Amino acid sequence: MPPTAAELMTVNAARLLRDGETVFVGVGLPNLACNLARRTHAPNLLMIYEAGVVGARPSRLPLSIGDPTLVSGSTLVCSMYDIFTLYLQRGKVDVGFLGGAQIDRFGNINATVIGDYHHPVVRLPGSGGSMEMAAWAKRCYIITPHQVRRFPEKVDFVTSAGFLQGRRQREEVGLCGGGPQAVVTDLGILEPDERGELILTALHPGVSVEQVRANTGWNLKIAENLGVTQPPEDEELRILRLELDPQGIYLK
Amino acid sequence: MPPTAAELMTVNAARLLRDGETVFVGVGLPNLACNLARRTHAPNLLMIYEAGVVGARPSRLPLSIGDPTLVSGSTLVCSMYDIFTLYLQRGKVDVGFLGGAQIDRFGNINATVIGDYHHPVVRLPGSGGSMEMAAWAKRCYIITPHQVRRFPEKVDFVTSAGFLQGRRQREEVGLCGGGPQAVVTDLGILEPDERGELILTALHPGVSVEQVRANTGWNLKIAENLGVTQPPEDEELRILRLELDPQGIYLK
Amino acid sequence: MASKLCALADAISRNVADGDLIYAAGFTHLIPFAAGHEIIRQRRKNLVLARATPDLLYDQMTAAGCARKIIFSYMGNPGVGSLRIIRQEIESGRLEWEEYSHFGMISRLQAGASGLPFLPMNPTAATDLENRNPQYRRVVDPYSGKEVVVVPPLNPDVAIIHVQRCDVEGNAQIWGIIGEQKEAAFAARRVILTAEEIVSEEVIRSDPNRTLIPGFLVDAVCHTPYCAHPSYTQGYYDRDNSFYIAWDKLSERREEVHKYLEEWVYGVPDRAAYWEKLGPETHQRLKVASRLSLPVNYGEY
Amino acid sequence: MASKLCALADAISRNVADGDLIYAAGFTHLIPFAAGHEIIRQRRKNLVLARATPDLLYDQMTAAGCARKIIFSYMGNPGVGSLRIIRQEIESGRLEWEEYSHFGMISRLQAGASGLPFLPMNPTAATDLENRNPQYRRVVDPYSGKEVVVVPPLNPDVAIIHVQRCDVEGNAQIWGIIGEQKEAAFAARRVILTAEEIVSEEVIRSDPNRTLIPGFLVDAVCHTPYCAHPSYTQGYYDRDNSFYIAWDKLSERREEVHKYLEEWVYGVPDRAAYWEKLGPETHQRLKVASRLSLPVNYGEY
Repeated sequence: MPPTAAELMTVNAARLLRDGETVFVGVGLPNLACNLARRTHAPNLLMIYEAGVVGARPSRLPLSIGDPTLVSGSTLVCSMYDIFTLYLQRGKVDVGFLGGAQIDRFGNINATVIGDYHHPVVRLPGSGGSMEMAAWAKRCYIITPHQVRRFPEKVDFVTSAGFLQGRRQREEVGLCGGGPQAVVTDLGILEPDERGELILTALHPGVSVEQVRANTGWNLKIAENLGVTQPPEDEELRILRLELDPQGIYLK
Repeated sequence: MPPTAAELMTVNAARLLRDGETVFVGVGLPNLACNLARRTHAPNLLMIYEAGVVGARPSRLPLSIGDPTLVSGSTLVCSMYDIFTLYLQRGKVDVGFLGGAQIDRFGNINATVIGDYHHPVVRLPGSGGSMEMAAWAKRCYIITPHQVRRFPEKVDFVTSAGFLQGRRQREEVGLCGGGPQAVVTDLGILEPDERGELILTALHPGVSVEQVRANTGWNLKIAENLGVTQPPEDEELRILRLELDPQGIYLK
Repeated sequence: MASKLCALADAISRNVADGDLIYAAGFTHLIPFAAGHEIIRQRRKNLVLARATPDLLYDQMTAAGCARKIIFSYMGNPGVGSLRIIRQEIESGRLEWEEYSHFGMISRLQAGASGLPFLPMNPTAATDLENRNPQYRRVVDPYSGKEVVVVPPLNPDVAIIHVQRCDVEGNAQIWGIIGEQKEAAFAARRVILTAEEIVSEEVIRSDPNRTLIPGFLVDAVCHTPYCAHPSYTQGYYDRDNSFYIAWDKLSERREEVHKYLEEWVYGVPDRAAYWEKLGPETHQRLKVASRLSLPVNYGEY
Repeated sequence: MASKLCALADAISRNVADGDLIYAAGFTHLIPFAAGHEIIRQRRKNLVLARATPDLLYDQMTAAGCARKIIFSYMGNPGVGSLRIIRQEIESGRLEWEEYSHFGMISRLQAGASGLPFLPMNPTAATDLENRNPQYRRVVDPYSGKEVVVVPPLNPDVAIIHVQRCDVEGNAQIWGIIGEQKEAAFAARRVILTAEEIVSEEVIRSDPNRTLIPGFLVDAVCHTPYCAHPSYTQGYYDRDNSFYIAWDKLSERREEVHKYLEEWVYGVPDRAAYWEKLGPETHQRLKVASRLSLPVNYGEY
């Protein structure tokens, strides 16, 4: 069975993680990507949840970011204030995963509102911990399906900062985090160029540049050395399908 | 056996505590006074130690403020940052006990230095938690032997604030604590008047006004309704001598 | 030790008034649903409902007409989607709101708990929220000359905290996700505790480092088993994820929501009746096998 | 899990350099005397020794000539009197010092641990110390227009933390007085752990709420039973109060102090030899009967 769009994104996200890193994990695909990395090339990946759990070893798929399975058998549980001060603001988190309704040309994310803030057309959940994760995790990754409404030229509201209007603007604020390093979609991978603009750096096998451009809301630049991602290996798919999400809750 | 000076001070200090209060306790006589109050009129006195222990029930006399007997069987242990923020600065402490090398006319205390700060004649231990206790405990009490060198007109260094140069000056800072309410000595009790100046309000039985004035470094005022303290009761002395300090470490 | 044990209905009627600012604490874990339902039954109005994650409880209280305003940092049905009621009320302009990031929200509570006029946070470069919420301010760091972002204290009129175990005075122990329960208790003017178990003072004193809330802060102690359902209590029962998913569907239509409130809130006198009504299948589904902590030695001194 | 186990002598030689700012943590409890003695044996110089309560350990390190400067908030022999060596060195102008109240000192560590450029404290009206230590500054509260007192972060080069138990990676559990250990570990650039017991990962994971320091912060894990003597380890051995009293007498004369260092620091290779040398009577005197915490249930999920 060929990989689903979700499997493709999860496998490619997992490959971005390095052994021994600390990762601020969200539920859904980021959680699956981290667990896949732990079972393949990064056995010492340390998973941190904004709920205050460090070194989680979930024995089932958590629906929420505060599931009890994250706690039982974990290494450490602390308060939210501790997580945001001692871990995130102190610069102890290597990787953060972000999501949102809109991601723009410079990797800024909107998870707050479509339309005017004070007179919302669609009111979204808001920042949660993503404002700080985007600022202070050393590297951030975004996993999202590639649709034109999700990739506008400019987001309606900057819930969490990418490179603002360009890399220099982010640098002026002096954040300890390096900003978004990659957006993994079901069509390929976008990465920031030297100006901080997201450009297409890799396609998944069988996907065309035109497909990606048609699903992106700005005039997407293509990297000179545009690559093609390695297809998911059988072992990666086996772990995802049989061990991590046997009921296909997130991956179907 | 008549009461010793230390017993006299301890009994009179204990009587200033009310049932159900939270008390920030130091070692030595304040610890004895609190435990005496708990065994007499204030069984629900809650003892808090700056080391982070709440509801201590020491089963032996602690030498230091961080003795393990304070922890075993206590109600709650927390960090020092929590004790100083959540308990003291938040205004949750009713009574604090203070000590120091010098106490002046307006109840300011010096526990830092005799002589110039940068070229000390005698270097004392410093503030510890007393700067904040004096500011934020609702009421403060001082227990100290009555000697002229301990009661100068003006302290060399204000480690913790009494009424500064007068009550109004303290009020201008807007502290949540009411300042020193009494100084219990081996000769009697001093209390602040409406200007915040410490005046003699009670003598221990058998002590003369002249004795007190001779041992005070400023022109001590005498309260109009100068009282005489109730002598220690047999039961109070029995508890102190047989239960709390049977070896007479602090009371002899 | 003075007992503060009382019925939850009495605790709410004595401590929660119309117009109060309420903080029903818990990050996914230990959300005091029973207390929120009691507030609905007692028909409190014009409440300001503050919580990092409003969760279904504030959706229900908003649907029941208790809320004037909501203060939050993530307004979602965790892992499922949006909170439809609160979202509609905000989109239609019928509900005031005040919004932070999680860190901003938690810093407000920590400042409130600490008696501080503000707490600083490093800038995040994302200024849109800061520019729309005048409670955010900036202060110049006197050491570097750079700016930090600050928030003022949040001091709820009432904090409602669900705990695994406490004694009758309210000395409370919590384990598992401890979110912001301690901070909410210290920040609030009044504290209502609900507890899965009321234990003897000796149980608490056997492990003082486990105690997060000292009894002297607490106004009422209510023995309320299963208080947190459909949220959970670590070690006592599981999170009812299927209810969270069902609410997403149910809350699409207001009639359904009101039917739910009629049947499960107004239609039951208290949490015991609610739990009974859930039935043995649900009880069975949410049961949890035991996994005990290893002891530590405090020593006899 | 990567093991960081090593001998204390190796941990010190790799992680402590001349001139470093050291925070050997602990409020009366868990003071890492063995690590301080090892620093003396390795003849480190020009150290800045920071600690809320310097205790006898920094008195000894100062006597041995390790210290250039001391940062503190209470410089006493707790319950006994003054620290004679440090006091003399300060009075004679031979030792630099920087001084805070406890709250100021702890706020510096908390700011350092939080990555913040400062933390605020409410004014106390006692301004003499503030006026003499330029690290204290003032900031205007933007909500009230009133001033708060602020302190900058303290970020030690090395934190040395003694714990009851940890695993080989350094995930550490502490109970009893927890002072400022967690804050020191997060504030520091490098962390050395000494532990009474090295336990399996499963012991730690049986009670994650008990864990204060995550292993990924830790550079070295040293199995060092009785590390804290004459301080104590809750549940493991008692505080040696008679040593604290004896030090007060002994430290009146420098020759006696140097004799002590010769015999008990330079004259022993490590803590095991030191403990052995203390002899069975002292061992017996400091023994503690068991008093175990009652377990809590995390549940199998």
